Amino acid sequence: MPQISFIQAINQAIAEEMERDPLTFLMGEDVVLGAFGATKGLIDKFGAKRVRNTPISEAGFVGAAVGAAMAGTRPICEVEFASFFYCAFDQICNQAAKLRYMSGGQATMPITFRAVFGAMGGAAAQHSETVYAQFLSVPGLKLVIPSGPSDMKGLLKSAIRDNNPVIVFEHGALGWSREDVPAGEHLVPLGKAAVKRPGDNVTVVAIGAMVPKAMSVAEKLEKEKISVEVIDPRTLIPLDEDAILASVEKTNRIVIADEGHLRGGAAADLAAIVADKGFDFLDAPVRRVTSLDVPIPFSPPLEKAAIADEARIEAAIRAVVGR
Amino acid sequence: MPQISFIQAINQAIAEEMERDPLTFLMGEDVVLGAFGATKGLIDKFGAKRVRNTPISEAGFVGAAVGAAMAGTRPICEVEFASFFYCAFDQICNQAAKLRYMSGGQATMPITFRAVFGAMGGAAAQHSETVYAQFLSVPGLKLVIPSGPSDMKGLLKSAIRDNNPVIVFEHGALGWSREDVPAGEHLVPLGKAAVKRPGDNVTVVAIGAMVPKAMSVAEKLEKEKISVEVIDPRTLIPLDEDAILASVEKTNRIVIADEGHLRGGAAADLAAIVADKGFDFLDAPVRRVTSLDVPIPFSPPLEKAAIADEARIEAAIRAVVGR
Amino acid sequence: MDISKDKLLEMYRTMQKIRLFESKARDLAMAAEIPGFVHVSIGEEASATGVCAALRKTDRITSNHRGHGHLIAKGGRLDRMMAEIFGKRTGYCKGKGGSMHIVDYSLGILGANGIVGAGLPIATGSALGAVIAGKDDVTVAFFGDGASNEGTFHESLNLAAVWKLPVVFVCENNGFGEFTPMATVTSVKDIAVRAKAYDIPGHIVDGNDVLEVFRFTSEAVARARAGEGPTLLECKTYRWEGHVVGEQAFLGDGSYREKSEVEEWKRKCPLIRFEKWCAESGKISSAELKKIIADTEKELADAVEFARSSELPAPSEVTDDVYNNT
Amino acid sequence: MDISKDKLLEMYRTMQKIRLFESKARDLAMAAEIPGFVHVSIGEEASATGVCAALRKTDRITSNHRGHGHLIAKGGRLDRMMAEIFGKRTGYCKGKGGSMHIVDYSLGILGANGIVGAGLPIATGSALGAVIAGKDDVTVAFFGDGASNEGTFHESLNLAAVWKLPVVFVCENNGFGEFTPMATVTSVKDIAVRAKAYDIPGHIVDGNDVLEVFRFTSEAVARARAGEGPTLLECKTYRWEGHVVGEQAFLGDGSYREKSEVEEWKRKCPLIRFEKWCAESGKISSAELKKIIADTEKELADAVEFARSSELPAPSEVTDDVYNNT
Ligand SMILES: Cc1ncc(C[n+]2csc(CCOP(=O)(O)OP(=O)(O)O)c2C)c(N)n1
Ligand SMILES: Cc1ncc(C[n+]2csc(CCOP(=O)(O)OP(=O)(O)O)c2C)c(N)n1
Ligand SMILES: [Mg+2]
Ligand SMILES: [Mg+2]
Repeated sequence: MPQISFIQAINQAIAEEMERDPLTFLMGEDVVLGAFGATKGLIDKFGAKRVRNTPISEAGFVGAAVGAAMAGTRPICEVEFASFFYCAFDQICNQAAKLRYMSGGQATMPITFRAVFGAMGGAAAQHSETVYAQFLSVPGLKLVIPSGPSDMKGLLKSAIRDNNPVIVFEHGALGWSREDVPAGEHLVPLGKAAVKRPGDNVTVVAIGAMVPKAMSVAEKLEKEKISVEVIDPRTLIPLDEDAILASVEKTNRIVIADEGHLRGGAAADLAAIVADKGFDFLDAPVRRVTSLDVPIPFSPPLEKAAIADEARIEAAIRAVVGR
Repeated sequence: MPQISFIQAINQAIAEEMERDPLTFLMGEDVVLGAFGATKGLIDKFGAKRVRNTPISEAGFVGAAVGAAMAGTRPICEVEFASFFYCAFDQICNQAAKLRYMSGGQATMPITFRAVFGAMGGAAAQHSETVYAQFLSVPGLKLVIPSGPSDMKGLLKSAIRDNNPVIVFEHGALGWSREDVPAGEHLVPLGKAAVKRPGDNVTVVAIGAMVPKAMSVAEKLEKEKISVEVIDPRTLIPLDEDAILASVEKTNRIVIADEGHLRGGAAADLAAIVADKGFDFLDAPVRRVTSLDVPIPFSPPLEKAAIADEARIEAAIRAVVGR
Repeated sequence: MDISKDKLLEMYRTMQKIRLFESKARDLAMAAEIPGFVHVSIGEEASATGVCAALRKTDRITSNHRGHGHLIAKGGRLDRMMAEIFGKRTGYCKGKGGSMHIVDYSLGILGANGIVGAGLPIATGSALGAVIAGKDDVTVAFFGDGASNEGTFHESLNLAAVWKLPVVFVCENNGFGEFTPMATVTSVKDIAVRAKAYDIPGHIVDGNDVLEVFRFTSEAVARARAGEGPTLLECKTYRWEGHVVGEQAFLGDGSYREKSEVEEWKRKCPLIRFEKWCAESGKISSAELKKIIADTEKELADAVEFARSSELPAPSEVTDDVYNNT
Repeated sequence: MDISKDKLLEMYRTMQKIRLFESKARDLAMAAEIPGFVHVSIGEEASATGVCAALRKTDRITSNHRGHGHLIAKGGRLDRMMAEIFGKRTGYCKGKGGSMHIVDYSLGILGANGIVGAGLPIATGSALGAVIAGKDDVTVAFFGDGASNEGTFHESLNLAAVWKLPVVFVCENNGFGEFTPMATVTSVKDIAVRAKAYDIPGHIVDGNDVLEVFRFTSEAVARARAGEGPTLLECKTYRWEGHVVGEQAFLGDGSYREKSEVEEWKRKCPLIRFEKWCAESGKISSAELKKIIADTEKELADAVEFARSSELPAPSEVTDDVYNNT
């Protein structure tokens, strides 16, 4: 299997899906040149009709993706940085997410939104955000957060084929990570968690770039005979609750690691589910490892202090297992 | 003490604060006539310079409030329905909330945003939302959700005097509720929960319009000797964690009632806190009573089915107390 | 432009349908027989009618909160519309939408919308979809003077202009956004002027003259279909009724316009104007018009009966249709 | 308009400061000595300089991601700016902002901004604040051609126009938004035309001629200060460098403009142009100009030294300044 990067995986997924369906097309700011490399070269394969640089007008072109979907096409709509979603929140939350339901099922909304998110080194508060928590309470959306190249390709392909608005969040720091990724058809279903590593003493649910961090902590603690099960939910909506609860039933302890904030974050959402449906399995508090509740600062030592990291994951695990 | 309505309480609070400080002013769509009555008559008292109808352009005028605050004034900025915040999310989440921090503390942002929220009978999905969950993970904001006229007045006055961006969410269905409200100076601090009713068997944390619903359930269950403590957090940021945890320490059981959604809602946020810091007190799963995870439907029987109500609060209480 | 007699009759029928449907909806809302917010466009029938008369079935429209007229003009059925307003499961949206959100995709009606300005990007995208799919369908975006101050207006017109998309932007300028006079919140007298900011044609249209609306729209649609890009039409008109049915309950004694202004515009009634034109031009007899009224009254009565006698949705239906599971 | 010699010298000094500061910032970013995204405005110095030369200290500006020039022109100190770019606690924002977010409130600099188009409503509101407070301070919004397609452009200009707010909208049109040529995403050739959509004056300005920029701005500021409302100025200019320092790393062989175009604009260098004008008009000697260069080089060297030798913030400072607790 060829080793490719996270960014190449995105490129492959889009190219394959555009090859597969002539009504699938790509739009966004600077997708022609492909500012981060993810969409590079697609213009040569698919031409200017299907690879479109938009004006800088997020509400306008996100809304246009909604309209294009309603007209029977399948837009892939890139919004460079996830923080820019804020400029198009109405079109996503009030329109894309709701119009199917509000029309009694008449509308179908096969749109894939893509954006880079997360702290990636000095990008500061308006370019480092983890915006998905704010879409969690918007029924009608699906939320996908791949943690590596192989899932990236397989999930993105599934997202593009999905007949609902799906937002794919691509962590900026994972861009150059590489792994084996199947060439051609490779689909990862939305709603199926991955057990990245089995373990008995504690479950760590990790999201996005927290997955590799959790894995390295798990390896380290293995030496001390603390056996950590790492679960990557991969998609937050739909959520593979069963996988998480089954793991907690086995380990009786859980740590949730997410780069979002503590208050109102995705970790809180998962913690609440476990505290309800998994309460009887629990032998310890539901611990969250998140970024601090501050805007993400620019200066490297501050950014490092703000963002959830291995040390904090390790500390949380030790706290819940009591070692 | 005079009995006044929720809406009159808003009017009084704004009038008193504008009286108090000539740099406090009001802007928003149709604030001159006061579409819901809340701002009626203020134009006569304070004139056209300080009571301003804006064009329908939420990002523009919310952003203008941010700029006006940075220029040393104290805007009260109304966005009729909370769902319309989506049109101004960038200006609230990336600007108002962050600019103080990003400027190393140089900016001060004394803005009060106000909006009507919640299901109020057939307003449908784009006018019935409970948007505050999406602001929970935006450090820099304060979130206020009054549950009755007296708190409305006291909290709104505190919000206006606060030197941070505060969003006050006014439940549409509470508009005509009445109670005794002190005339003149009456301040309720942000960050202090109200124990609406003491009890021993179970804690119900209820938000906004869920407070009166929880109270009526508590009264009913009293007859069966189920003693319910009802806590109204009043503000979600800052949050009076201590009040909630102290109550759980006493009752060992908690139900959280919120009109928002289950996934990613404010109830999940509170549940996560309790599942962590209050875990050792708990004798039962942390149960949430929320609206269903669907866009709020128009038709009355569907709306009723979607929204959290007394029956579901009661069922949740019975489940956690086992009676 | 020569307009066929059938077309003329169809236009009159459409205007009558709108007038009668909305008068009924208003009365039912006042009587609290239908819930939620109801916005009627009585007095503005000519713009919806003239615009949609220039469209074919596969063309699409987006509408706004004041959408009944647009939907009826694009072919919406009175019975299913009325049932939707009543919140019945036989309604267009199975009761999930209500007055502000009626949709019929099979007729190219992409929906009324509760968010001011939200329909413009959607219409632009619908036009983009036609281009991607290689079809020559045109999309019309209906919106108000108030909406022309939203950022989505600007972003949509710019996008449509640079991509030369087949879309027609129809601003129904009725002089008010809710209770705020347009002039106090809008930097131009004529919205049509704003076309200059996108280097596209912009026309001021007498929005109470269905024939003029039809002619301007036909031209704009032809332009769009030929790949020459968008047009901005500003139909000057007026709403006779309040912004929302029942507004007096919360406005109390607050008023935002002179009675005389309303009266003046009532004299410019688009239906009477058309009737006069029929009489003067001799194209259509008053008997023919009367028959249309009678037919429409019957159709409306049946629609109300249909709505009243239809079932409310079952509570269990609340979770249907959030996701498309195919 | 007669411009005093002091003013002329000040303008040249400002342009040199910008040129030298940004050249240094670019080099430091390329050498990975400073983190994050750095956008420089080399080649565009005249617009920032000419505009701010027409302002007084209590006037305010909002800026964008390409903000160093605006900040320097409004009086920002090179040392504290450099320290901020280095992420040091002596920086303007104590290291919390970085290159894209420098702010100095005491100088009326309401901040650079990472969100395209976000500064326009803030500037509009700052002008509103002046009106509410009864002060005659003017606010300038700097933004790019790309930003002029954002909805906030439209909403801000409309609001400023209807309320006749003391704000000047300065579009620096450098022909590109990131790697996208303006013409491919913008429906008009001249952004200034868009002023018509708000019934306000709009002027095309030679953005590489600091004196012309100064004159147009002075007029617009006077108008604003007199309560006559906003003006839109479009400064035509060009950026010599990439959109962001280091863009080649991700663009690879992708290129978005001709080398010859860059060369052509380099010949229009605003500093050389001003130097020539000084020589031709005889107003300022080349010795005077050289002294300014030398002074500025010294100031910059000191600034870099200050930044390098300053401390990084302590991790514990991360939670400071989220809320104002007074
Ligand atoms: C984004 C948004 N802001 C505000 C509103 C509240 N609102 C509903 S209709 C309306 C007035 C719209 O005016 P206009 O576009 O002229 O249409 P008209 O009602 O006159 O037909 C307003 C402000 C809304 N629904 N959506
Ligand atoms: C809302 C938003 N969308 C997109 C971006 C990404 N972005 C940063 S700068 C830029 C180009 C801006 O172009 P222009 O306004 O012309 O300014 P210039 O860079 O040419 O000075 C873009 C698209 C952003 N920062 N914010
Ligand atoms: Mg109107
Ligand atoms: Mg540019």
